[in-house]
Amino acid sequence: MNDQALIDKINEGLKDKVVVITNPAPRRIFFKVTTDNLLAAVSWLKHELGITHLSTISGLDLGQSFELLYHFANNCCALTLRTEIPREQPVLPSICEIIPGAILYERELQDMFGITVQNIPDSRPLLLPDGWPAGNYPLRKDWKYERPPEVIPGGKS
Amino acid sequence: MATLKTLVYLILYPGLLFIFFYSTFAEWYDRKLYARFQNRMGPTHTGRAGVLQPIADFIKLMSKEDIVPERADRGLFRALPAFGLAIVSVGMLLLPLWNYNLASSSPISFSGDIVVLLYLLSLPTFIFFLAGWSSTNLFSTVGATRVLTMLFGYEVPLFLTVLTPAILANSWRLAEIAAFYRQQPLLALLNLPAFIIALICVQAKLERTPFDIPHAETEIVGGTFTEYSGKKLALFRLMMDVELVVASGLLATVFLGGFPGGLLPGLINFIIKTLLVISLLSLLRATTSRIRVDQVIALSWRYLAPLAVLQLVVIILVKGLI
Amino acid sequence: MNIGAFIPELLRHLFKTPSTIDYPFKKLEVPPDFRGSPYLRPELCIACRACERDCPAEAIEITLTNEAEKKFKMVIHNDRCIHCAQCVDSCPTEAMLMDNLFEISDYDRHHLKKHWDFVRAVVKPKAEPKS
Amino acid sequence: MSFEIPIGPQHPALKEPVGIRVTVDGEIIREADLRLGYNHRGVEKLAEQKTWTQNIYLMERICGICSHSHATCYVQGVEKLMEIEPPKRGLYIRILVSELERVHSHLLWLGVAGHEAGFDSFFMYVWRDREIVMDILETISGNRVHYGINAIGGVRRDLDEMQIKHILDSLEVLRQRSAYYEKLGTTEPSFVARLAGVGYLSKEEAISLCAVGPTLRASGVPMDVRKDDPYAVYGEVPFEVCTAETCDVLGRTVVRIKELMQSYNIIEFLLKNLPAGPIAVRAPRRAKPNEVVSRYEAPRGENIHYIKSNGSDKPERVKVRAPTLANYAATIKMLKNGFIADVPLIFAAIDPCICCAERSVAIVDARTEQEKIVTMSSLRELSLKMTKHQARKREAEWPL
Amino acid sequence: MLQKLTQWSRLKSPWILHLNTGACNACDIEVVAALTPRFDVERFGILLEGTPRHADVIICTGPATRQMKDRLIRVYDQTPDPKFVMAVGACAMSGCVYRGAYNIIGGIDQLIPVDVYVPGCPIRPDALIEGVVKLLDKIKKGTK
Ligand code: SF4
Ligand code: SF4
Ligand code: SF4
Ligand code: SF4
Ligand code: SF4
Ligand code: SF4
Ligand code: SF4
Ligand code: SF4
Repeated sequence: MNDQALIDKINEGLKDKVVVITNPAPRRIFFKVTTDNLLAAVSWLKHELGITHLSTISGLDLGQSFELLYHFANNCCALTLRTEIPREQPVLPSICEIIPGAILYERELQDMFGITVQNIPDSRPLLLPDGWPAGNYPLRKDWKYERPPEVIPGGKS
Repeated sequence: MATLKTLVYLILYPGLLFIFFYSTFAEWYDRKLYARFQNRMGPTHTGRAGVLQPIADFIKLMSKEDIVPERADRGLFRALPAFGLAIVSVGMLLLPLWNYNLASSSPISFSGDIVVLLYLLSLPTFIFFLAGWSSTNLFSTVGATRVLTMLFGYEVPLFLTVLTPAILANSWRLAEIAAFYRQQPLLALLNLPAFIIALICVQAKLERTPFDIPHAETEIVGGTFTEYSGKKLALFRLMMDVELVVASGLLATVFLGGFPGGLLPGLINFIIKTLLVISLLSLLRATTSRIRVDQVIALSWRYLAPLAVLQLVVIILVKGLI
Repeated sequence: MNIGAFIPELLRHLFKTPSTIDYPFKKLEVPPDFRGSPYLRPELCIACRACERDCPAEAIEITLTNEAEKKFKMVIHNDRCIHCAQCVDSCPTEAMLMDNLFEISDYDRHHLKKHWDFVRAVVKPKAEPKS
Repeated sequence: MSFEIPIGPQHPALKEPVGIRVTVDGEIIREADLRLGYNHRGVEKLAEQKTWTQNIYLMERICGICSHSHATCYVQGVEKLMEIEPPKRGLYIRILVSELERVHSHLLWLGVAGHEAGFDSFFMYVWRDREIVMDILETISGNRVHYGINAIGGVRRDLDEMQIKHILDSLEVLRQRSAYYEKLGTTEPSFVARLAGVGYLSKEEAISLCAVGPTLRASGVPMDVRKDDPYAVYGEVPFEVCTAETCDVLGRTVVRIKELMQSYNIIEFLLKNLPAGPIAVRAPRRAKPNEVVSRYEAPRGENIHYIKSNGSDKPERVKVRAPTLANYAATIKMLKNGFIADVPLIFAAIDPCICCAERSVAIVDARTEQEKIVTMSSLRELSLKMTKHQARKREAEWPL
Repeated sequence: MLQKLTQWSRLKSPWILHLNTGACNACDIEVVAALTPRFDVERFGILLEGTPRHADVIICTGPATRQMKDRLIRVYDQTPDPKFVMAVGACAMSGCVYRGAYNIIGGIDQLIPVDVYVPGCPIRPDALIEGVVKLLDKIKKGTK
């Protein structure tokens, strides 16, 4: 299956659910769906195209919104499904029902971006060291870390 | 004269001093050989070729801070190492080192001493169990249960195989068994299977690879000894070394014909024969990987115990023939 | 199944010299372009700060100590350096080079910081090619 | 009798801190729960504050075993972003180092597996021979582990004839030794008894839990990024994807040893066909706004970086997903119903390197539930729901 | 006399505990490599121990992540006196390339006293041995 065939299939199968679809490099396909259509798209990918391997989920802070990229892969192509959620209301449906292996990546999103993943099977706050202050999401662009001064034993350097 | 002799026996040879130095030497030998099997050098820079390494370890541990964990059973926790060391050292005294001459019997040599020695060698297992249990550390507890589980595996074949020579020699006294085989060396060959089984069982008793399950480093950290430090650990390590010497001495007595020839030749015999046994144990340690506790049980009940029984039957038949 | 498959190999090695190199009594040879620690040849440095900018571990610090005489001070923090040699690659004048020492442990972190005071080389001298 | 054993964070079986909490019934594991977070350093955030060049070294230090895999994955992505094409010779050397790294990593794993099983002699011998690869890597790159051979646009050091000859000679020794270890590791009874039947992971489970690398291939799924998505010069190098059907730790061992042999062939091919020419091209300091997904087959499986640039000299976002992380869900599955003694082996069988997996993830918070018995983690409950529970094929028996 | 003896034994039998406080793995692998035939630290009576109770020297690798902070201090407390700490690798000395990351403390000397610093990224196994030799020198001179 080459890239163009895959793109045609996606266009055909998901029809108007696809917002944009690009093919910037060989074996790389990016396409975007709205959040409402996310579950439908993922389950279509799994059941109709047989793409079961989710490599990871990347989160991106775009300022006004968060973008989520679901990186799928099969034996010919790396397929990236993206969706966007508003920053004021960062809520996302969980795809664990369809792809169980996604749980770690979804929990990572919760911690690093403060995104609420609905219906996640294990929603324990899971990240970062014990006693990490609530409401701090390190990968948000507006979160900055002030490092404490380094004290070298034996005086000033 | 008799008291002097007894004193020498208790303190010098094969008493405490000899036990201490020889067992540390045995540990060094074992470590060095093990390292050489692995194409390494092993301890090298402590004394000549590293012979003093175990002594250095011992002294260092003695001088270290001694921590008793808060939740541990203090009395038991403290008493066990010394108790264990005492038990195995008594075992050492039972070996027929001086009674090369059956007529002038050594201070301690009596009919049935082989059973007492076996019994004394079983006790350390319980000491380990108690040590693990009284630490109340999870790793120690798992180690302790493993100690007991393994005990049920190897103890029976060990007893059976060590007793076969006794049956053949028709004596329950170590010195007599050794003397019997010296007179009829060919009969010792008959016991070769028993010797091999006993080697494996001793390896298990000493908790060395492939039977180092109770203190498997990669599974349960230090196992039974996880919480022990300083002096107590030093005593435990010494106890393991003494146990190694006593067990190999026992095998050398019953299977290899004891240590004849008077004080000095007896000593030389003792050293050569125990080192031979220790070398075999080392080789076994280097060739195998640790097996699982259930595999130990399977191994000993499916193979070792039946073989030991078979050996016993053969010996009884042979005995009928002689 | 092959019981005791390992024994011949073990016994063979018993009579071989160990493959151990008896460091520190015998030294292990270090390849010629081993990446040790960076050092500065102050007469070549034009204080362009390319090394400071590219160092991934904040290990180089250049400060202007005397504006009039164009005097600079460079500190190489060997306690932070990751021995990546990026500074050597970045330097336009080959003022930065790597030695091949690795036995530089110390009791005090301050001793691991190396200082150079130098005057900025105005004309870019042609560095002799690396041998 | 059922109690809970914490393994880690400081534990001799783990060179890196991770907490495994297993609830056992006698010697049998009933529940398992993993927790990470001890090694989390926050590399992804830090990467946004460093320049493209500095990030090569940061990425390299995500992990010290497949350091080259992260650096290469990143550098490949950045080259796409900057729209530069490294010269052939540079790519050959880059892939040569990756394959050498695979050799070093698989040998390391083989030794560690021996050590975990208490087979110390095996460990010592394998690691002794691993030093040969370390020496090769050191002569090529100047450092034993963090090679720092990658630059954006190529590689930093060239190979000369002497080195090529040296590598080819050493390769012969390694081939022989590996063949010997294959024979030994798969026939020595006490060792095989520890490996066979342990850590069973069926093909369906492996796929649905998104396992990668040798863990997946040992379950009979021939997935390898080098074949599926040939990057750099893998398109022109002949090699095979190795799989095994036994789905257990023994299978993972076999896959790794087969891959070793493949790697030797690849290295030989690369050295014999090394093209002449420059090794690197100049790279700009900035990259136009764009995004790229870069994949790489690390020794432990698929490594994937997502990189986004914003026109400056620093990345907008670097997302790293290391192979070990993808295998954790599968590990929890494998641990269940095993013996305590098997924990280190099963865990080691995915060849875990916690550090890269943890640049941003922690699984469970340990503190609050320190004392009570952890119920089956929902993670595993879920995986059970999704996949039919399959009885273990066979109990390992001694001797087989 | 007795003091000399204990001093000697201490020099001849430094048992180490290896603690990864968030390192990248490379230093850890090199520490293990120091046990293997090429370097074989057992020559000096060095044994790698699994529990802090048995150890004399704590070898720390890694930039002390926040999560490891308490554990590091606990392990240090559990080790019986006299104990020594070696900071191995650029991470343990100063935080290395991770300097400025939000989840690390920096060098381990920010948390516990360190006796010897061994630079390298990663350290070569022989550099580690050299570090141990320096540490022994320090013990011999009685600075500790
Ligand atoms: S020498 Fe190069 S890096 Fe330095 S200031 Fe000049 S142009 Fe910039
Ligand atoms: S070698 Fe690397 S870390 Fe060290 S000073 Fe140079 S650029 Fe910085
Ligand atoms: S050492 Fe080189 S790169 Fe660094 S400031 Fe001097 S000239 Fe510039
Ligand atoms: S063998 Fe390796 S993994 Fe196992 S405890 Fe030793 S160093 Fe750690
Ligand atoms: S996968 Fe493991 S070996 Fe590879 S870089 Fe990550 S931690 Fe290191
Ligand atoms: S397991 Fe993964 S994350 Fe960890 S070091 Fe290996 S490649 Fe990196
Ligand atoms: S000093 Fe270098 S090698 Fe060490 S942790 Fe920091 S970046 Fe990694
Ligand atoms: S000093 Fe370097 S090699 Fe060592 S742990 Fe740190 S980053 Fe890794």
